[in-house]
Amino acid sequence: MNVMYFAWVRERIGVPQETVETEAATVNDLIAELKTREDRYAAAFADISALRVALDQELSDFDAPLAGVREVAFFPPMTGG
Amino acid sequence: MNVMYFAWVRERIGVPQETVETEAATVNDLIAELKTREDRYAAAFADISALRVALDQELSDFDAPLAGVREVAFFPPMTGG
Amino acid sequence: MQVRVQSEPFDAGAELNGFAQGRTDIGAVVSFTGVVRDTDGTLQEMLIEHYPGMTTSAITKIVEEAVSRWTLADALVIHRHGPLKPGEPIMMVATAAAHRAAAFAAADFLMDYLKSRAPFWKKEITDQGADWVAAKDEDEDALNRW
Amino acid sequence: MQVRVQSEPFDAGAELNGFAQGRTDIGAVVSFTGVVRDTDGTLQEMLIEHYPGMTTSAITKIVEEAVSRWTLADALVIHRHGPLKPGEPIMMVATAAAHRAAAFAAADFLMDYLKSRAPFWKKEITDQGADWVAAKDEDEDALNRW
Repeated sequence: MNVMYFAWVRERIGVPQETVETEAATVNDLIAELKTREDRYAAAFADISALRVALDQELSDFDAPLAGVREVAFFPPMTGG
Repeated sequence: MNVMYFAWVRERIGVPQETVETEAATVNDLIAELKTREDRYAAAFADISALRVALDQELSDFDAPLAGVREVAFFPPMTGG
Repeated sequence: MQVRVQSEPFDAGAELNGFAQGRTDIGAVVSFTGVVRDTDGTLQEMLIEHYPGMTTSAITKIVEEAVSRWTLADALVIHRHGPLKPGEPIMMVATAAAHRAAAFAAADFLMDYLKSRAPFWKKEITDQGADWVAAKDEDEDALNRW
Repeated sequence: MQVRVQSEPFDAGAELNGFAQGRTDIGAVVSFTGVVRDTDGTLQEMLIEHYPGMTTSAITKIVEEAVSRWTLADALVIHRHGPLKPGEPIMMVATAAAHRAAAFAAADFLMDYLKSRAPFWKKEITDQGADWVAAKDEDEDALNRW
């Protein structure tokens, strides 16, 4: 699964994207799994309410299932316009 | 007193402006006086609710006094923009 | 603040680019361009009459009201009179502010007031003849929004 | 309908003049230009990051929603990414409709949705350092208007 990070999430995690091997069923499960791996993930995902997630380039929810998803992206609330 | 007409009011009365000698106290009085003069005035002022009036280039009311006023303009509701 | 009443065409794009140019205290510019519409394809010409002695001062008052209500960095109104062809720009409004809400509201306000309070009258010349455009109740009602 | 995401500058005036040009079924064109603001005079640069795989499709969906809600004759969105200087245009929206209310509402709607739903993130580099611009609650709340 391709996992992408943008803005300060990218800066905290230190890479713009990476391939993650996971059996996580939902986005929340994936986050829990990443947080146990390294401190930088724990720092980036400390406050989920400050984050948004997109599954295959569509805004989604943290309890959404990951079955069939190829690309997960984490980022802060958008500031376009 | 300089009296001006715009749009279809001008077309019905037949002139864009004219000098009117009058002792009318208010706009309503002036209109009543003009209507007795000729049919074209009666036609133009038949329905006051379809008209607007400006006194010295300021939108005004039909019961406004004419004392000191140099220019009266009659026209239909504006259609700018 | 700029108010121009003219019979000559204007270049909306050039006006937009010149408007509030180089200012770094603004974040939002909104423009409105009014165009001669010919929905049925029967319009030959639109004639815009105005009240020269009153037009510029009436528009200026409306713009001053907008500038003070929304603390605009700048505002522009251009309005043409005389004969116009379908597709031609009739008029244009532009507003500049720190934030988008003020720029949008002020432009919307300006259009509502110019529509019903600036001394212009439109006459449409079509295949069938000539008719003065009637003011719409909804345009008068729109003023109650502000 | 046109959506462009680019790092290159754009000419807002030329875009406005080219937009809905020659159409005689429209009476109203509204444009919004977002400009890099530097209220305190301390901004050196604004860096705009985006999500290339998602940006164009996300904007396109927002524009399609606007076109269908207000029966627009045309709509345009241009949004830049990369480094920008104070006073430079960040993005632009234009809408064309028969009447002004639709053109205004659609442009306002587009801005509200682009602000909170298009995958862009702004970072301000000032004399004091670099900071990501935080999303405002009022911008999220603005979506409830529609």
